[in-house]
Amino acid sequence: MIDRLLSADPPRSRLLAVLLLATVLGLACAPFLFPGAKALGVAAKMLVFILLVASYDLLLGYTGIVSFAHTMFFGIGAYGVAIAATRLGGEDGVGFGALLMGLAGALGLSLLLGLLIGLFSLRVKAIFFAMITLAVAAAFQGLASQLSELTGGEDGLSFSVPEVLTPAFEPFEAPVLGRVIDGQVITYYLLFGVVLLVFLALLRVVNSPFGRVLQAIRENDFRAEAIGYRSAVYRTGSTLVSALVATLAGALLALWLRYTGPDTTLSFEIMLDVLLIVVIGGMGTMYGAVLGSVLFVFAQNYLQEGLRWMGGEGGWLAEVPVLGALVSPDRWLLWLGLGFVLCVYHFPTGLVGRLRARSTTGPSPADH
Amino acid sequence: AGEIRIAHIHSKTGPLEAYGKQTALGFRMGLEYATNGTMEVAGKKLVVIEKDDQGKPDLGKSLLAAAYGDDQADIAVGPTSSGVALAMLPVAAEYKKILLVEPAVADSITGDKWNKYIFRTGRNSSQDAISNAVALDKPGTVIATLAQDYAFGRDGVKAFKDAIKQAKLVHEEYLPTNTTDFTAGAQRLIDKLKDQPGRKVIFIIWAGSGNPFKIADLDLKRHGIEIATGGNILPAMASYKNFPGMEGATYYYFGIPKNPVNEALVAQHYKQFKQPPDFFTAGGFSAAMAVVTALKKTNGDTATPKLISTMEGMSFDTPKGVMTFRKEDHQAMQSMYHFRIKVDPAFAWGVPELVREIKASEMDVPIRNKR
Amino acid sequence: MSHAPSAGAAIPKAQFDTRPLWLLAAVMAAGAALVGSGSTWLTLTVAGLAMGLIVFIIASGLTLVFGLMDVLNFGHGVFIAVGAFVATSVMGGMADWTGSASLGANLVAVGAAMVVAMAVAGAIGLVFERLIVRPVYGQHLKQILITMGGMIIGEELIKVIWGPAQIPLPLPESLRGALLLGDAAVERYRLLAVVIGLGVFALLAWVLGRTKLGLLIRAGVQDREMVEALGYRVRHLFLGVFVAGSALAGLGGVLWGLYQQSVVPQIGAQVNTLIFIVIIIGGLGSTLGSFVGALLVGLAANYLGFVAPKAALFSNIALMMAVLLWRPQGLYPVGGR
Amino acid sequence: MLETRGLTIRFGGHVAVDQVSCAFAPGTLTAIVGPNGAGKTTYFNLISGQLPASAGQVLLDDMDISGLSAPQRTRRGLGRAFQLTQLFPGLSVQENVRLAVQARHGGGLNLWQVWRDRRDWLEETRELLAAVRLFDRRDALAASLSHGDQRKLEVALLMALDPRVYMFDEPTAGMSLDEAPVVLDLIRALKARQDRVILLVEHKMDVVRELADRIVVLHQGALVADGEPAAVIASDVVQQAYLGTAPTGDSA
Amino acid sequence: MTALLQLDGVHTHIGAYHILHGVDLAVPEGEVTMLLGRNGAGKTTTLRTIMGLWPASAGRVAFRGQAIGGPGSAFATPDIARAGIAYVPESMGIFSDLTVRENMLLAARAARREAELDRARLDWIFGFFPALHKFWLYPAGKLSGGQKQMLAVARAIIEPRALLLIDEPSKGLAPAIVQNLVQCLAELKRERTTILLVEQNVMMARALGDQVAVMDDGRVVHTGRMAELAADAGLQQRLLGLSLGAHA
Ligand SMILES: Nc1ncnc2c1ncn2[C@@H]1O[C@H](COP(=O)(O)OP(=O)(O)OP(=O)(O)O)[C@@H](O)[C@H]1O
Ligand SMILES: Nc1ncnc2c1ncn2[C@@H]1O[C@H](COP(=O)(O)OP(=O)(O)OP(=O)(O)O)[C@@H](O)[C@H]1O
Ligand SMILES: [Mg+2]
Ligand SMILES: [Mg+2]
Repeated sequence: MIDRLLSADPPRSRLLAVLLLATVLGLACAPFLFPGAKALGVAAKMLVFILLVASYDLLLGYTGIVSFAHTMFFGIGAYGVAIAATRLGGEDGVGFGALLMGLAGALGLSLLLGLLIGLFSLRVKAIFFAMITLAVAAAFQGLASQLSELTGGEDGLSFSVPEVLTPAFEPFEAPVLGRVIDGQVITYYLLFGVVLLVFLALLRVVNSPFGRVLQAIRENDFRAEAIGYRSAVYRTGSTLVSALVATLAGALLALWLRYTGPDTTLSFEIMLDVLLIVVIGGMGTMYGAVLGSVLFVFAQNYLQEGLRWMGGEGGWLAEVPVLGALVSPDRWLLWLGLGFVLCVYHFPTGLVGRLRARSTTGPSPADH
Repeated sequence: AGEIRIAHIHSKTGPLEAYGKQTALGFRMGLEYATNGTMEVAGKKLVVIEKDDQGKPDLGKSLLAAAYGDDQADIAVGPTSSGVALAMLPVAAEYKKILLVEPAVADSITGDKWNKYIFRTGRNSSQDAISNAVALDKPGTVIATLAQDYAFGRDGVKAFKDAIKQAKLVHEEYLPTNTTDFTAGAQRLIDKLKDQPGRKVIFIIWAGSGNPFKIADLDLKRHGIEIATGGNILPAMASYKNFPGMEGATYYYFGIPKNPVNEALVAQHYKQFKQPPDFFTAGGFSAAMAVVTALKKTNGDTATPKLISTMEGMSFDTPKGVMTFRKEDHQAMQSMYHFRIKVDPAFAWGVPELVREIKASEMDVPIRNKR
Repeated sequence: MSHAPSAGAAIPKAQFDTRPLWLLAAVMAAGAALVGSGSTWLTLTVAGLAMGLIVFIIASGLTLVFGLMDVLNFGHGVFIAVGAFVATSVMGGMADWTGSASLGANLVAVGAAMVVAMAVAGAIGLVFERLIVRPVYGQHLKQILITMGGMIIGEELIKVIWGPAQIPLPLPESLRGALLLGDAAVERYRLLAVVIGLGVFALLAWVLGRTKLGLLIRAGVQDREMVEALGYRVRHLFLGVFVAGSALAGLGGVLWGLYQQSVVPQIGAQVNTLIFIVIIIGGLGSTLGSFVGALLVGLAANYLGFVAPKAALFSNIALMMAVLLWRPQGLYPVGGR
Repeated sequence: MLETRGLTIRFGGHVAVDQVSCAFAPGTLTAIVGPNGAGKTTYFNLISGQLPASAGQVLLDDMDISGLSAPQRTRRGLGRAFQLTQLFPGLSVQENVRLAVQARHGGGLNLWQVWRDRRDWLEETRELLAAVRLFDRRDALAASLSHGDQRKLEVALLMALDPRVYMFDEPTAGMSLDEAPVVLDLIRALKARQDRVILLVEHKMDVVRELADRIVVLHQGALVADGEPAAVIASDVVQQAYLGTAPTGDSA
Repeated sequence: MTALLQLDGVHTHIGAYHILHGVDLAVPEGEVTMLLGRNGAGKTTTLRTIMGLWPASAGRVAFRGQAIGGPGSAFATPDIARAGIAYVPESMGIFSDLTVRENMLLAARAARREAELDRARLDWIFGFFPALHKFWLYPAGKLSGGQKQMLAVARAIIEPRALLLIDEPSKGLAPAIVQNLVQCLAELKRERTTILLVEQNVMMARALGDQVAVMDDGRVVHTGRMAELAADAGLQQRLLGLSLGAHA
């Protein structure tokens, strides 16, 4: 049963399985386990990133396409919902209909752009393609800030959501398990449900015959063609699936934040975060997206506090010359950067790869 | 006794780190000054919780929610960037607590995105633009504008244009924000201006990367064209040294306002850091003055409705003299300063000398919110 | 193979591809047609070419590191930033020289800034290569991440040393202002950039074209083991090239900082996309290619900025797309990447 | 069944395959020989669609397939093994072959099935691996095989496609003396089925002599001899240009 | 006769796999030593270990009496090459982005430019492999399989070296060129170049080999004179033939 759900692609490492289970349970109970607005926000961001990163893993880890335009689709989803909510909101607030229409529009646009990008990838190869997507993403970001009438420009869009999803909505009189159930919590569980389902669907896709062909194309597209797979079709297919999922992730983020802007969804920085998570988690594993996202989002949000707690601000460490300047919470990015480097050093196959290598001895060597 | 918790959310890191740092410093100095060093109002301790929005709107938003929700902040101050501020506004309304915006400048913060929990001590773009217009607006002057091609630049030019009464605005040049080579734009401006009669001025509204002042290197003088722009932080005013005599209007320069508060700020700042306070330091200081003044009036009561009614129309001292939150949109009305640049070897920057203080009453700052 | 020429016959010689140069000329002609006025065209063209040369200088280091060595160094901007910041310190300490009205004294100050910047950037490049780049040769993704990590670290360290705020970097006295050629004005500083840019180009073209260095790097990227088996120390080679690339970036940083007249820690990151575009247009690793590409970028920005300023935002990207549609591997393809 | 008409390709000024017209019938094994650079591999590339022809046609069952892409041709029954091994290096030996089996069954576009569920494909894969004596190494990555084993895997990929036209490009190059016969036996078995077109490029003349029903000689891209093995091998052009046995002044 | 190259108990691991289990081999100076064995026996791994491309985890590789491989050896691949060893890898190691000319130029360490190449030696090589002359300016990646193989060999002999390690040079070569190759190697041998040759082509082995070493499962299981092996059909059958087919 569980094997079916996981599409016959189990974690294949006991520790990994335990970690994954803990993550899923932790996220499922986050509103009750970790009180506070910040904690819930972090958990929601983890959810969105799991989806975003998993969709990118399909593209990068499984198909071997390096694209920097992935956040473009993420942004399209977010803006789709945001624009629909600002434009289509009626007298009595924004309805789910408007949001769904926004999402549908965004998915349509992503489909179109995904196709275009896919076509371009036929003309230019690997690194040139990567650079083109980099430029396209930059251009799209520029466009989003130019069309400020529609997108709110640099400032982005704040919008309202259906009443059930607002913090003001409190269906129950008394707190449940010590937590007041409000619209935020409901939104959180909406996110959780969608992310869980779509992630399992992605897992299914990569373990389908289609997904295996993607791997073949990644390994040697010339050979894949020579045994009868049209790599253009598969590449485009993979681009489209991942673009659509990224769009969905964007929509979820917007729904959660009730805001969207260029820095939140379109910036190169986010693209980089995604790339990093894929690599740290373990490329081409899907599960890497889960562990990586949780770890990274956590670090991103609590590193600064960690430094403060360690005494980087006003504490004894701050007094030490030179080191004091380095461990100041204001320099948290320094440590994140260092984390980047060390992770790439120490997890060449990512967390999942590392965990799996621990538990299996691998195929036996030459035994003629 | 009890305490009063104030969250100060600003860019401790990120692209605006330098601005955020100034604001935070100014804010702390302002609290010290306003409470005579006790950090208490009406017997209640002022606790400042600093948070870093990294210049990211989504983060700012969740930090503000956490500040009101998790940290029980009674009032919040910040943030540095307008994008972050706009994302934050609804949170204040959700938590029904005050957000005192400083120094984010976008008009829409007190304009169409405003809600009644929002106050702002910082100047808004319109105030900037209008004061510059007032400074340059003379009969016989011909003006062309050079601005970044996005909302900030376009809004600024629009406010500037609306405020021009006597001078003639002949051209608006908008260049992409990522422009590095200004030759083409300069050439277009020259073509538009060179055959005009009278005093010819290019008014520049530019923030962020790129250096539009380079157009002066194209020898604008041979066409009799001058450059004008608003004030800026001190390091940015280093390039003003190349433009002695340049006119414009600024929000703050430490040498300009003459009042006890400013004197105290400048003296204290020199004492601590051996250098004068800058643009955003004054802003942070003003915000602190506003907070303490309000709290003193309510006698330490932090109930939001009470605070709002106290602060609406409230006047308070700042390094820039007296400011007043106007009732309609909670924007602090304040003086701006018409300056002329003088080169003084003692300073690393072009020194803006006061030509004239433009009083709040002289500026017709439109009310744009939907109240 | 019976018709193969008998041993001793002349060995065939390679031919030079001139079409990209014609493209450059065509762009200038198109510019003339669009702009109309002669003196305006001259101003724009000279400024554009000079701008192109500045861009070429900041991109030249990346031509080596990314183009030839195939290291997707997203951290290249850090070396540019370091160069610029070092210049603020050096030139700040030479106030007498920069403030003097004599061109000679000014050039000494600028020259000193360049030398120190190159040395510092090169030294940092040495550390960067050993600690950050060496483990990831040949692995693009990891290069992106690890160099990006390096970039973040570098930027933060710059903030620790020089502070997060903007630092002014005024031009020395005699490099300010413009020279008038009839009705057209040319900034003096750009002329300096032209001289240096041409110098860098000539040097690179000579080293890479006349020695085996270029070949060795390309071969080392493709099959490092084989190059070592032929008896070359690829490790030293790559280290040397990386250091050279970093030093060139430092040089570029000085020029770029002087051009902007102020320096912020993000200065390197700001030009990252631009220089990547130039390298790609040029064909990844071709000095001549990135030279022509940089000039095209400079010209296109100016012509388009004059004719349709709104479109200028996308001029670089459009240019890159157009070139790649014409030649999918850039103007002067280097090998089959 | 398979025919080429005036098939030509030029690379710049260099004509690599020059007006080659030739028809191949099922049940026969045609050896294609010629000096290095004669255009044998390129001829294969033109037939299987890896390269577009400058002129001429490729016909399969009397239908012109020149306009089709390589994957399309493969799905119509043209199968190809490469001279320079082309594998999926990062996938296991078994997965390499399984992908080819899957390709033959045309299930690649299914996004929802779990691949493990296709036991039938797995069975087929294992049989093939046993046939080329790679069964023991099925879990090793293709990249970690020795050269000779990689050649066997290359052959297995072709066998998995079970095409109507088999094109072998020096299948036994680099195989040891005791392994080569395994592959040759497979080819023999194919021939015995009498319904497959088999094209074989091979430099080992003993192999050619033993297996071929017909020999086609390419020289500088052109077809210069075609016929009975014994006769062709005895011909001047083969003796001189190819085997280099006839005493000539030119060493090539 | 002294051994130019000597392997004593060399073990090699690739990742977690133990491939060579104590290889002992002596390559006498001025002779051609054939390294035979079936697929997967470890021939290529042995050559790569000598070249320093895989590190020997135990044992010692000595060249002219000096340790160039094994634990503690300070020699890296470039040093080994510079000591006078040239290598033709099994996968040919052609720089496909570079032209034939550039490939050759790189192989000639002494020449900085094309003009500095030794024309006489080049012509001598062209005599065996005329295709290289014809395609001098061609990107090497576009050569035919056999032409690439010629280039790989040509690169190793562009300058005189003390020891050649050649991994299956005849694969993909037309019979005429194989004969040229044999002749070429024979001429090198006359100049007292030592050759360690991995080869499946029996004809070549017989024509060139002085000494023979047969590998199986990561060990050298037989060493002797080529002539003995050639004469003894039973030995051939036992060492190389099908009868040894222990495969499942
Ligand atoms: N893509 C290409 N571009 C340019 N020339 C090519 C290309 N492919 C092959 N050639 C040339 O065409 C000729 C024929 O090559 P081909 O590979 O078909 O020879 P072959 O008969 O298979 O030789 P071999 O026996 O060595 O494998 C060679 O001279 C080769 O250099
Ligand atoms: N990169 C690698 N990773 C793991 N195992 C390897 C690797 N390379 C080779 N092997 C294994 O080492 C053994 C010896 O391989 P080697 O290539 O040395 O054989 P060989 O004698 O050269 O065979 P062939 O005649 O087929 O070329 C084989 O079992 C092979 O699978
Ligand atoms: Mg061939
Ligand atoms: Mg081998």
